[in-house]
Amino acid sequence: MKRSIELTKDPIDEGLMVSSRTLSHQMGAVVYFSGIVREGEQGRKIDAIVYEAFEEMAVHQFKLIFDEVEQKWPIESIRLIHRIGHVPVNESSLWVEVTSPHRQEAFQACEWLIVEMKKRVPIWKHPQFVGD
Amino acid sequence: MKRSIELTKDPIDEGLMVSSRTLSHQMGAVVYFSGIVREGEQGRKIDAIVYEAFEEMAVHQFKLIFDEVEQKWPIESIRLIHRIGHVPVNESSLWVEVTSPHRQEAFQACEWLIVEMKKRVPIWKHPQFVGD
Amino acid sequence: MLMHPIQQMIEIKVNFFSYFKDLTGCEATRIDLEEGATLEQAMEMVREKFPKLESMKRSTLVAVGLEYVATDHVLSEGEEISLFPPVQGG
Amino acid sequence: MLMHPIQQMIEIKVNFFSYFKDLTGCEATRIDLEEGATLEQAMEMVREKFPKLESMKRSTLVAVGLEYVATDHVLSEGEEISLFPPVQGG
Repeated sequence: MKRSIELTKDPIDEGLMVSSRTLSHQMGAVVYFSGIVREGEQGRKIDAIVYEAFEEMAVHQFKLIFDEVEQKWPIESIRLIHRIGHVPVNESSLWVEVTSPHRQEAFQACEWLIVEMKKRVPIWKHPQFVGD
Repeated sequence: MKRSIELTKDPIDEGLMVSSRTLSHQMGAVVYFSGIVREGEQGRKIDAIVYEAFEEMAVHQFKLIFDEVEQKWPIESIRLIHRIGHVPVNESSLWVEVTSPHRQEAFQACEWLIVEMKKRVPIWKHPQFVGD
Repeated sequence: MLMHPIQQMIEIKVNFFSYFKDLTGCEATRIDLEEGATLEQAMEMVREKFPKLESMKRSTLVAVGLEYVATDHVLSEGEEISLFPPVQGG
Repeated sequence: MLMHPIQQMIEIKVNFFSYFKDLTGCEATRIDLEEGATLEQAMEMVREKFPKLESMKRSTLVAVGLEYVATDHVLSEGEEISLFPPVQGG
């Protein structure tokens, strides 16, 4: 399985990522997930979220999750970008691409890896409340 | 719910579609599905699929499906492009974008609408077998 | 020479899609029905006209206009029927 | 003056993340443990040093190096412990 994991302080250029996609001729499905910073957190309005990561461990834990994805589903490639630092409302904090022969496994793998990320990958949110 | 449905003979420029996305500040999730023409159909190698549509009915049936999506989940927008005519192997025949406040509903709505499309939307595949 | 002067006839266009066009050899045909005829009666007439459709009976989808309707739907002048095999979008 | 010349001591670095840094007032600390000490024993020592972590006991995640390990893990010189609250990526 091809894999790419990136933690970055820069905005995620999703259009560019999609345009640079490569797929073998056996692949029939690509699922993308974009996680966007919403203006509300804990019932209060925010400007942004500052994401903190234990970077080396985060990358390692993503790799372990990808190893498990590879055991579970016939996925050809995963590309994942998680933004760290200051991410304004309405911008993407997470972008994931999963490619596979058929659609069900791409959806399942994409959802599963996000759920696992939220259990294990050491990244934390610091909401920047409006007026604070 | 904002909605856009397009049947087109042209290649789908997914990067451009993604770059032109607009979201309200309450949205936290975007799910995309790209359906790609695979080189094998019915155990034989193909060059392309020619997609035939009963276009007016296809658009109408997509609208009915979107109406149901709107009843079931708090989706802000759906954009869908289905290519018709000759689609070479490794190119997208279908592109769907679903935006919503949270990820679960975006995944559920995106998968559900594809399943419903495959039951009701009058589009047919004509595989172009290699050597035929 | 009207044999049944009270019985109005309606003409219905029938469209075929995908390999139903190959089975029938045509994209569309027209059938004449007595007013009040149902979709089921129209389909029987179409199958008589194109016997190769008979074997596809169980996997035929039928629309009137842009909608899937029940086979007891009563047809009206100007409505179009479409017959096609299972759909395969995506 | 070695009181227990046979008992080797090891120094372990402990890292804190997210609001655990606020609770402890530091990013990292170091603790001295007897050789053969477990992760559980190290965590007890950390909680004694930073009593505010006690209330977070049930929602504390612990890693040694880059891995989540069982609390009976025996620590070795050079290993680093990281303590942090539930993760929230995405």
